[in-house]
Amino acid sequence: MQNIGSGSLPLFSFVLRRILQMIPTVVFILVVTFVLVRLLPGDPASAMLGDRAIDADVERINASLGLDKPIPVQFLYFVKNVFTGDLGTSIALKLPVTTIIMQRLPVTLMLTLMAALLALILAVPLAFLAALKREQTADAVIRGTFQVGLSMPVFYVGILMLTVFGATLKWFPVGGYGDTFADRLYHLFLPALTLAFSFSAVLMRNLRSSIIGVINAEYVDFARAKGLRPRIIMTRHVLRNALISTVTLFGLQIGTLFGGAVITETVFAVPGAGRLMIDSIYGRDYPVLQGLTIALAVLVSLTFLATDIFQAWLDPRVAR
Amino acid sequence: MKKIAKAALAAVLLVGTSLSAVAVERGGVMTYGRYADSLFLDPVLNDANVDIWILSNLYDTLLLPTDDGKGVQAGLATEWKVSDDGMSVNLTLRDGIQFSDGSPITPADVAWSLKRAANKDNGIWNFLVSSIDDVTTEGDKTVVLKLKHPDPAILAALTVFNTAILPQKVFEAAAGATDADKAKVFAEHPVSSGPFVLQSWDRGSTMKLVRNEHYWGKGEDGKPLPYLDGVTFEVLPDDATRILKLNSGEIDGAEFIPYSRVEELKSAGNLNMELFPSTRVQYVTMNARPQIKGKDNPLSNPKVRQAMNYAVNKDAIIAIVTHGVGKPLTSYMSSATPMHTGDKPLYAYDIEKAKSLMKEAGFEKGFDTSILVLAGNQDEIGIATALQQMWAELGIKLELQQVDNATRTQQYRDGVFTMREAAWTDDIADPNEITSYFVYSPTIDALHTGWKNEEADKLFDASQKEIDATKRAAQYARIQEIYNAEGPIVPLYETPYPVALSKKVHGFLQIPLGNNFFGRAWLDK
Amino acid sequence: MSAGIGTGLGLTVRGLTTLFDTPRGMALAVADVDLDVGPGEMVGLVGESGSGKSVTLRSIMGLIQTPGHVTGKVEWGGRDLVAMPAEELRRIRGSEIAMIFQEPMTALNPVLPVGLQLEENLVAHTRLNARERRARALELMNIVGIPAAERRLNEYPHQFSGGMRQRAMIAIALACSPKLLLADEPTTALDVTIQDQILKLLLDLRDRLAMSVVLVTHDLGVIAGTCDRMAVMYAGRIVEMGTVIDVFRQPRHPYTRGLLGSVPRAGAVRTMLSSIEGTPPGLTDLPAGCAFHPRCSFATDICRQERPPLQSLGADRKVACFHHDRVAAAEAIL
Amino acid sequence: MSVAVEKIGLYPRFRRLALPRTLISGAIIIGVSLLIAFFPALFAPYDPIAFDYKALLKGPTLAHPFGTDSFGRDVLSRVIHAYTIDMQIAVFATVGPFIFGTIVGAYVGYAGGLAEAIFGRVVDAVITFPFLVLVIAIVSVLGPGLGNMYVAVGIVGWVFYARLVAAEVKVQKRLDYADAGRVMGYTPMRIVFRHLLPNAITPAIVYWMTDMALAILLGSSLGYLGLGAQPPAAEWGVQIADGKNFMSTAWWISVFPGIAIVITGLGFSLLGDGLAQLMRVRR
Repeated sequence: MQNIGSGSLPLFSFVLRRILQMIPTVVFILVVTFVLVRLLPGDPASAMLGDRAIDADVERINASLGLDKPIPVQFLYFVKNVFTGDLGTSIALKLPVTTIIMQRLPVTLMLTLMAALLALILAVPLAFLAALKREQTADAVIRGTFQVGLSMPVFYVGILMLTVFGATLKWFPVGGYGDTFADRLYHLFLPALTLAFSFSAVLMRNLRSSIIGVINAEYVDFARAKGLRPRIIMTRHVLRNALISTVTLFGLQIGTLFGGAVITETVFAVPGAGRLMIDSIYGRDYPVLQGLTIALAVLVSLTFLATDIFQAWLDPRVAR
Repeated sequence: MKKIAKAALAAVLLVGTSLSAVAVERGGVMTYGRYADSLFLDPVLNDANVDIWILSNLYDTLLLPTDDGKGVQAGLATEWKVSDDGMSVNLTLRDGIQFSDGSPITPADVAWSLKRAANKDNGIWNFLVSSIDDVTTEGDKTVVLKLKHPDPAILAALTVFNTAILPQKVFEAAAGATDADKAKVFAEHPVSSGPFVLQSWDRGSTMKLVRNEHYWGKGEDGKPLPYLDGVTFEVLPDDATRILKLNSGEIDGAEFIPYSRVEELKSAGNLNMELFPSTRVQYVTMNARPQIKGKDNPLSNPKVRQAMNYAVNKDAIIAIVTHGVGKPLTSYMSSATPMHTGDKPLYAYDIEKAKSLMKEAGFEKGFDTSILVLAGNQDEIGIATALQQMWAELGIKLELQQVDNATRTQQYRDGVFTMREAAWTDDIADPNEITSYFVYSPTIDALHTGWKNEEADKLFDASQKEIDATKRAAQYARIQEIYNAEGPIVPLYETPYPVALSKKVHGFLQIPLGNNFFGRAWLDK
Repeated sequence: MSAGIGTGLGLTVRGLTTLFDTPRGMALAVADVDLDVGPGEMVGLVGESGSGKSVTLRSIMGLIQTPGHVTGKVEWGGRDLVAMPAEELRRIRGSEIAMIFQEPMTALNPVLPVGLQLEENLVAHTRLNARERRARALELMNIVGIPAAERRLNEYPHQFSGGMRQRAMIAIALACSPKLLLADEPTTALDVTIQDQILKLLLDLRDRLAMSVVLVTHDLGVIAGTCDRMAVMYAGRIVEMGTVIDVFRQPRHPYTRGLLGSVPRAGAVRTMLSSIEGTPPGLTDLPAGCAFHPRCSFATDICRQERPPLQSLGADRKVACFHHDRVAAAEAIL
Repeated sequence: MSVAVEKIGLYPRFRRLALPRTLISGAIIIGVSLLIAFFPALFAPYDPIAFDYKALLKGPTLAHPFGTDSFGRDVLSRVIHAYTIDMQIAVFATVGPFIFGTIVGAYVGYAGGLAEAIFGRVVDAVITFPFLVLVIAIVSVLGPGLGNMYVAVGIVGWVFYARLVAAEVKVQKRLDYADAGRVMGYTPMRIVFRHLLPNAITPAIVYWMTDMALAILLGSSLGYLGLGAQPPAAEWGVQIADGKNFMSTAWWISVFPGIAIVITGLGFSLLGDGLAQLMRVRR
């Protein structure tokens, strides 16, 4: 596999190969989730009916959902449906799983994307500043504030943001999602910022450490000896090399962003897939869990693919 | 005489008022912050409070609960009479009542709706109307219920959400083979008989209801109810966020205010901190079986249970967990439940008596035990932490096990739990529901604890058929006497529904059963 | 050859001093260096590692950053580079003065194609459009002798061999036909055959572009084969200067003499290669007097107390040693 | 230090003495934290569990410098006793993944080929698996408590280290000193672990320090969901979660544990930076 940086044809086959590789991963995850969730104590009917459930009702409802059959049979039944595009109906919400996911997943996607973007906007310039002004006050101040960002739990930062910027200053609405795209950007800004806090702290630390490593490299001296503009030296030579290890970290951390999204969506009342996930777990809503897991597995794999392509573009030495 | 005086007083008020709230203002949309979204708005097939508590705004029942939640008043039916032998009920429908699509509400709709509610295969609420044998119609205004046996709670049952009246023709026309499938299709564009009708519903975020132009109810100004143009529910799961949104004026009301914030909001200038009386009781359930999973269970000894009850300082827990909003329980059922008896708190705190009881039971040095707590629930954690401290004085080492709801329900239904925290709200203005779950062993072995009392079981059977109110009251008094003395629970406290409303909101009501009524609510401009 | 001095055509360095503020106190990396390079002249700067020769180049080029600090005067084209504002200095670097480094592996940006690293130099200093830049790049590749230029321009440094990488670096440095090239040990990392080709290339370019070159190396053989004049540095100072012929024939500083003694001579009678004991001093704890005296066989008391000034011995010939005539008189190495 | 200083050969002489300032300050903070973690009783004025329902939500006073929480317990004593659990979380939730991840990463980075492909799939699976389902599943099946939390965190945590080390080893193995090792007939194991790893481990160490701070943060998020440390044990994350509802009326319940997290997190990151600086200079 010669390096994909230059040619376009290899890029296409590389992407195709990675997508084919995704299939076993998604299937593996689906099987594990399918079984794991059914091993969880409690079943959908008792989770829904709660303490009032009478055994007769529980048996009747579980039977109507086909849950009385052995797990392998249920799985075959499920696979048969998946091929016909039917992911089943949500036990609690009584809506087709595809409709719910179509409603809720884009919300979380938008939230995590905004958070990732904000994290980059926060982390890159400040990492640069901290690296250039190493061991001086600016460096200490930047690292100190990010250290606070790294230690504040998401729900606390969220409530603080809402109290200050929402209720008191009224710059932003207090939670909610909004209808038009612009309205949603406006509503999702605070939750995205909250989510971006600890994410940007991790990025900044890593980027600062690699910039310091790169800034003393001889090719940077050579670039300066060539009389290039400082801005070009910093971006094309320093940043591009420093980003290599940070991109790996970025790809890995995206997965954890979703974990943070669950709590952020609860605090900011955002109707996202994070909350749907936790409600489905507590409600033992198997069909929704299965559908959501597939969707998430595909999405996170795609983000991995994107970060890998970006990394290969960034660093041609590491031929794939 | 009393009536005339009241009229005079009203007149004076009217004349003398400048800003008083008597003059009702119409129009506007009220936004209400809820802690969770509804799941399935079908009266018969729903299964959670998040649905039950707003269904009354969409669907009307033949009879309506009185504001104090104990009695009944006219709804879609204007007259109702239970036959002397108690075997049948005659109801006369109100004139000119229509569904939200303008079609008339006919006796056929009522009969079909009630039979659907009583059908054993539909949902989990049919036990409330299990006494109904058949429903027939006479003429264009009368409906007759034939009962299998006299049912003292039948009138109360006719106010419960599951007996709400649906349009038979529209429902039957919905696509789908089974009743459940038709219900799903119907629920997407429901035709309602209540003050509002569903306009739009974004799951997990916003639900919009609008006025039902054809609603029969009349307001104080003689014009049709509801006063509001519509009600918008916003789902705000986090308590702090819900209150913040209320404070910033983005919503007009918020439910389930945490007890810790009640005091603070009482003093807030722009809000009314309402504490609506409720049938909600908080208690701990103890497994009374001699052995659990093969190990001996000290809790099976009534003396141990009584000792643990005496060792619990209810006032301390009320102060810590409810910040003084709660009241100690005087019986296993809430004081707002009809036929509640008992005036002094159960098991007043007496640590010495507790220790002597433990010695008598042979557990002087105490024992290790555990309690199931709902993961992340602040109130339950608070209670368990307090119990841990209090029972430590009896040498009992209590381990907290935070698990999610489904896990706890599983162990609970299998009867393999040791102890668990729980709360209960009535669904019917009658003590039979709570008693069948708490006391009557055939239903669920008395809260799955394996506790049984012959006399209590017999009394309950009799009460289910006893038409004479005073005799029935006496039966319940005895049942409460038995259960409160040796029942397998640690009664803790009962609390009202803490709802914070903006000063602009008037006429909103949450009855003790939990149902939220927006029909008579209105907003200052 | 030194006609260009003072006429504003070549490079004139006066009193160049570079200090480093380290946790262990002030380190004097370069002390009071004077150097003149006429147009088209190639001057060698030789010394052991740590003698400050590389810092001298970087100081001339203005590459020293905190905690380093440069003083003195570097005259080029009638202007003093040390006092010049950064933006103005930036415009001179790469266009009028170029620099190449020792380690080609690290001197080229590993993630950018070589062509881009070349053309960005042209972008910074010329108004050539893309097509013209490409043509210039191909021309440069041919000049420095890199075959299949069209393909190689799109390739990355790790796809080049050591020698080819060095040629690429030279092509990049000379993109804008600079008048002065500062070469910091350009051949040290290469094997001898490639080394010879690169030196011939430098000489050829020096003639074709009438370019002055300052060649920094620790290899006297390289100096002998290429330079017109040379200077020897020790512990941050110039201790001897002169034409290559004069210095090789008659080294007048014990250190230079020692250096020449440690170079094998083809054809001469087989003699023991002498080496200089000890190691160069740390720059924060320099010995008193002449810095070389601990390792000097000619050292006397005066050497231990006083530092010998760099005195002129006639046209283009200087030395910083109290006993330079005794050193000159010692039996010639040749 | 700029390249010029290294060039002039000054540097080797002084490296042994001048440990980076960040390393020293980081080590001090973590050292003190460990001391408190092992002997909390020495520092805590009150019993962290005993509550007094007459002194609920009292502000900071001389008797209770950090005030009392919603159970009337002394916040200062709880913050001090929380050191024991939170340092445990920081170390145990990360040391396993760090070691296992580094070993796997080093092997995969060096071996490449099939090992790398399989590893790639495993990483994808572990990362894309909804972490919450995993945690709740483990906690529901094995029961709540810190031990099971480490298991859940460990199952996912090692992947970060493995990928970082693998990427770095892949770069290192191309350098000449790796060939030198092969030329001298060293076994691959020796090359990887004696030579490549010391250079490849820097990003992993820097991340490990951050990971420790993140572990405490994760402990608090799981505490918020009731899946972390169980009452009545004191843990900063759970304390902050408890204080969430009293943010306006009793700010001290959440603020002081928050400060403790910040300081401990700072200690870890300073330690990480110092180590990275030390490693980088020696390379």
